[in-house]
Amino acid sequence: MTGKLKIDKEHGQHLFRQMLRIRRFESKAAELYQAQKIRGFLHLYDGEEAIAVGIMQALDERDAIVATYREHGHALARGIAMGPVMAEMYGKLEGCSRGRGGSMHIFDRDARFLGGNAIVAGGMPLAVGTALADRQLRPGAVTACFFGEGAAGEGEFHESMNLAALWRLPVLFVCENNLYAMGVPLEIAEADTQIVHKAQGYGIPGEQVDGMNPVAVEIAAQRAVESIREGNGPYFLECRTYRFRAHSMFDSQQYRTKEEVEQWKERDPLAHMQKWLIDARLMSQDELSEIEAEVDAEIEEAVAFAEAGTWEDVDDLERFVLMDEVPR
Amino acid sequence: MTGKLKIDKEHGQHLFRQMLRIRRFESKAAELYQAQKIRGFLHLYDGEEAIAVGIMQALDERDAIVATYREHGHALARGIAMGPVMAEMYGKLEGCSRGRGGSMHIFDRDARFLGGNAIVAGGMPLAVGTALADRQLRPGAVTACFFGEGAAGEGEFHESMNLAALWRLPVLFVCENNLYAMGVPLEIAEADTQIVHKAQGYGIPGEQVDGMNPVAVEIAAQRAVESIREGNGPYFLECRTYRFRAHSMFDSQQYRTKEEVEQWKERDPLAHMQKWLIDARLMSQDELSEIEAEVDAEIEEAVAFAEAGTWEDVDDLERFVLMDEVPR
Amino acid sequence: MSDPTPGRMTYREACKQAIRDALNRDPNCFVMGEDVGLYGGCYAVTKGLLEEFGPDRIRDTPLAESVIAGAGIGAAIGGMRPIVEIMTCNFSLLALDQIVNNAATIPHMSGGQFAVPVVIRMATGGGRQLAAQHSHSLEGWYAHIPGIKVLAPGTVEDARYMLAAALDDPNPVLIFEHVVLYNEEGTLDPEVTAVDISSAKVRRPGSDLTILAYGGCLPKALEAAGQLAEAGIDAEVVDLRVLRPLDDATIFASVSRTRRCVIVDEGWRSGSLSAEIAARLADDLFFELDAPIRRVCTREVPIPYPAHLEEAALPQTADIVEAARALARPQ
Amino acid sequence: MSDPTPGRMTYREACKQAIRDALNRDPNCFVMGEDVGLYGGCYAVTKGLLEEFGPDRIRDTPLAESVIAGAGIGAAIGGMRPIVEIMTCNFSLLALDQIVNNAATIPHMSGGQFAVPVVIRMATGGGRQLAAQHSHSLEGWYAHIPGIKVLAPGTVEDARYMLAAALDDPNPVLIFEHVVLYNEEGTLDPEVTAVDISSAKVRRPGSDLTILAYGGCLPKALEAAGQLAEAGIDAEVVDLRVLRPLDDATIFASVSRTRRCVIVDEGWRSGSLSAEIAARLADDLFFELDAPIRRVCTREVPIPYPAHLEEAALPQTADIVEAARALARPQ
Ligand SMILES: Cc1ncc(C[n+]2csc(CCOP(=O)(O)OP(=O)(O)O)c2C)c(N)n1
Ligand SMILES: Cc1ncc(C[n+]2csc(CCOP(=O)(O)OP(=O)(O)O)c2C)c(N)n1
Ligand SMILES: [Mg+2]
Ligand SMILES: [Mg+2]
Repeated sequence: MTGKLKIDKEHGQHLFRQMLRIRRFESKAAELYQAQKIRGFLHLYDGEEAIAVGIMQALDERDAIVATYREHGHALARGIAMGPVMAEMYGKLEGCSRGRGGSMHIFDRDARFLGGNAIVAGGMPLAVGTALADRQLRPGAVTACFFGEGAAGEGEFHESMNLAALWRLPVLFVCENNLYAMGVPLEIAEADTQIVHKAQGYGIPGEQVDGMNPVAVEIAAQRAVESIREGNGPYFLECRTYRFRAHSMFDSQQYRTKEEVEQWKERDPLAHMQKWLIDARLMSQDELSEIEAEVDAEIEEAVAFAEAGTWEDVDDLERFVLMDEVPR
Repeated sequence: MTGKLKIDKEHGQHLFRQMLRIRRFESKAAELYQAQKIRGFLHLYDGEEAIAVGIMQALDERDAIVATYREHGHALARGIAMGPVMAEMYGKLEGCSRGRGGSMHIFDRDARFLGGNAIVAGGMPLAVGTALADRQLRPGAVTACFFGEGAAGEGEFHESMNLAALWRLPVLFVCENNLYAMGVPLEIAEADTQIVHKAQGYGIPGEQVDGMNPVAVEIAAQRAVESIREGNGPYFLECRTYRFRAHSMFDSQQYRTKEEVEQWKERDPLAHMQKWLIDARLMSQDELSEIEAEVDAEIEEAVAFAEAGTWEDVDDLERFVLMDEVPR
Repeated sequence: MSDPTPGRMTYREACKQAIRDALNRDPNCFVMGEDVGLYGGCYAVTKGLLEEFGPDRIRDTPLAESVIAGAGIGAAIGGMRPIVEIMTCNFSLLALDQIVNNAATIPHMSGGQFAVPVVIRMATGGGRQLAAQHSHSLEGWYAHIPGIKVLAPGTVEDARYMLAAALDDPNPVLIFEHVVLYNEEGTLDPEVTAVDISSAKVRRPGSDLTILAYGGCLPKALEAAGQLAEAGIDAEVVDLRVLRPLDDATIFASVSRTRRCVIVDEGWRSGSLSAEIAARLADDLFFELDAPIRRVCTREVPIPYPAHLEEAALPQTADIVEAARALARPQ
Repeated sequence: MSDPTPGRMTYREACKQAIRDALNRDPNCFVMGEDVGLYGGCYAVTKGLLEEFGPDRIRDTPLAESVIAGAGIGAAIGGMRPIVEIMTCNFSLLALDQIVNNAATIPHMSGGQFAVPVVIRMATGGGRQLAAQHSHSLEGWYAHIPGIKVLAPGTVEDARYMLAAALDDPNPVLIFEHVVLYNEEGTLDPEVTAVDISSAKVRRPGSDLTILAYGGCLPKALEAAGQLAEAGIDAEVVDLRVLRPLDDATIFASVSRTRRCVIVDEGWRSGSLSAEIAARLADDLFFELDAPIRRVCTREVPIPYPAHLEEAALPQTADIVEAARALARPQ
């Protein structure tokens, strides 16, 4: 794991810890789903953690994030506290969206985390819009818009790319290309399977990045965000990755072989990062154990927070259907 | 006017006559619009005739056509009789769509003319579908799908191109790039103004063609149709052209200069073709006069046909909202 | 289908058998949609059909609802009999232009020259805690559009046989399958091998009041009728089945007999199909109704994720019972 | 605006002045849409504004309804006050996913963290012989969606002042401007400088029956009332104005006084807004109505091009008069 970025001990451990938080948080979520504490759809991010973690390194407070239904990782990497995210998945009032959104609709105003969107490509037009607002109201701010490669099939993808390019809007498009859209392999969904080409078709600078490597993602993201902040308009990163688990909790995975999954698991970003940090003496076994323990404690606390949470009063059901004012 | 195609006297005069029929038919239509015989929207094709005429040379009976609201030229070049087209614009029962569609919705089952579609890009998914049916039911048949460059902005354009490419469907995409979508110049509507690039982004072979030259269009269309009939999937022609008149009858044309219009008028396909045929001794002045007289007579007859037409009985208003059977 | 009772199967299995039949019957029939093939269908309806019929008959598409619907419409015009699957009605908003502006208009607008015999299936409804963007009930909304037919199979029998009737119909037909029904079981009557797609149907005769329901609310209506019976109220349950065009005759016949009516509709109350039915009844049976018509609909909110809030938002059996009791025994 | 009477202007001019005002009042307000700039607006509403405000405030977009709406929604979330123009409601079908799944859900689904104060204007309606794909009246359909407000200015005054109220509202507001109204003239009352967007309004008081109408049908309703007056029938005309949420109070007050009601709605009859109103009236005023509610709606056909057929399809003054007469003087 190399790159132009100098990875010191602190930063290396930070990246590792972030990925571990996501991995273990979601592993807990899967367990809680089995226990029916979490319901509805649950889309896990195992294997893809390097992307959210890598991208977030390049963003700061002023920036906005638009994500998909597979967004727990993004929420955690963005710095939303684990408790409210877990409580949201429980559907508790203490959840970051009052429990109303659940796993697919994490929102956090303070973090400028504009959702979890459950419509494929449905967040893209929105991201173009926040970028338009930001250019006037928060110069220098970037909207990072995450989506799967499946989104490239939708018309909204194209309309969004074109408008962002035409108006040179500060959008960082991050395609998480995990090769499948549910059970549809990319080859049968796109005539040109190099998604980055589509960006180039709009004159948007784009790169393909190893999405299994947080450092590679971070380097690319820094470059992209710098370019965007300088006013050069949108940037596109196609991060090649793979999801280790099923699409959601209802998926028998007939569409891919166990061997393929195993092969990709050999590239597990978390295992690789761990080995590299230890080999490079940037993390000791003790430090590793300590990080693991801290992460486990954080998760335990988050679950306790969610468990202790309350249910929104049914009488409040209609609250916020129409807003009384614009929150500031 | 040259090309690999050998233009003999007969064919040269045929192309000229077809373009003249459209030009004069529409000039009559504009007059009738002023006289309020034709109502609603009326989109004229002046300056663009070479495209419809050129493309139709490459098509035969089995092929299907999907067009836009600017489709009188396509209907006439396809061989739909002038009377029913004019009667349709009058809204008479004798019109080719019983008068129900008017100028924007010309349909003709015998000609496999599947409409006049008034939604920008709205005909494209349809064309993909007829091509899919044809591959099974009418092997070798091609669907020619016409649309303006404005359609490239719409998501449906992309979804259609991708599916046609993926499934290698027999669609001939014909982009009539007249540089404006209503009052929106291409430069402010597309990040990449070379529309043909978009086709190439899906691996669809594409060419830019001089849309002011019917022979150039015909040559390209023959090549394209041959490729499609051989089973190579869709083909894309971007025909560069210009409309001499307003977008529709409500348009003060603030968005372009008189000079620009005049410059393009110097490339008038009809005037050029006439001059070329006469210079090359492929048409005499007498023949020209004869063609003009015949065309004028045809138009006069069409107007008489429309005038003599009848109004559909109001009691039939709901007929065909639901069909009793599939027409065969 | 491991159940030993002959003809006993789930709604899901009934949908699948219907599709299999259609494919066997007509070589020009095919299925297209997102994840219908390799994945076996988002709700496993088409599972196994790819292996059985191959990729030309079971067509996995890109995620692109507009061209999926539009290509289905075009293929129908071109002579095929496509069964288009839009994964859920939530995504059908992206296909609406094709459905409303092409499928619904071309036959009329072309003066009857072209029919559009396409069938579009979609899952609909809430109740699975999928939150606001995945719990729409749009069938009533579609029922506003002239030029299409809208079906809502609420029984295993209808799931099994409506498709064939829809494919035989020369018009665009939308079939809404409620997500909570897929696992419901029923036993097919071996005598029945076809159903019509023109009539509503009395699922439980009764004399004190009429409960009109369809799709995912039908089981709730029947359950409510059972509870009402225990309380001495004899409710008739009419399954609307066909949401466009509505079968006024059957509906009016029932209500003019019982003179009281509760309409159950999973659409949001304002502007739901229940409003149309109530308006028709209030008009045509103005002098025959003994009490105002009651509507049990979805509360006017984006459906929330937590179970208790979703339950409060959607029509429930208890709501139907309550509405019916208030009607049957006016204060 | 060459008319010498002070305050006299067309509906179109009123729309334009409203936009100009909004742009002058708030630097974060801007206009975006197809042909709003160089062309001056498809119906010339924004003519001249590009020159006045420049291309950052009057934004010509590509033809791409979904991102136009979606970017407007995103910009509103980001703190701007966009006035999005979807050229006509016919094309809004392409933007529906953004409106229904984002604008209408995000405030509620996010637990009130984000408001979506976007205004989306669109032209609506038939009557200009534009045929089936260009004559939709979808405002009543949109009125089914919780989370948005739906306005239908039917007068020059409302065209002039509803926009400001819509921009002041923290919610997504859809404004439907009827194409036949743009050339209508009216005189603004100098005393009035604002209107609310919560109430319906009695446009003509009367005692024999209530005619409910809105938008493009309002002038027809008023004309019908005039004709009815000549026949000795005193009709009250209530302008709905706000289609979601409906102002039940004003509507009920009128009808409970007149005890008879005709609803005029340019939507297709089945599932139109008129059905919702009829259902509410039949429910709440069950014991007060003296006659069934009559609905004058668009016939259930894709609107045809020829004048005589279009006229037959759309609600006309004569239809309103006839419905009212039948009600007021029952056989
Ligand atoms: C418009 C739309 N169509 C279909 C779906 C159903 N669906 C949910 S996730 C998904 C696959 C998306 O794949 P991709 O974009 O590659 O993201 P991934 O899940 O692989 O991260 C599909 C088809 C949807 N949510 N929205
Ligand atoms: C989806 C949609 N959006 C907007 C319109 C309004 N409109 C009609 S024609 C037109 C311009 C189309 O331009 P282009 O595709 O270049 O075709 P041209 O008219 O130049 O032939 C527009 C915006 C429409 N008919 N459909
Ligand atoms: Mg994917
Ligand atoms: Mg053009």
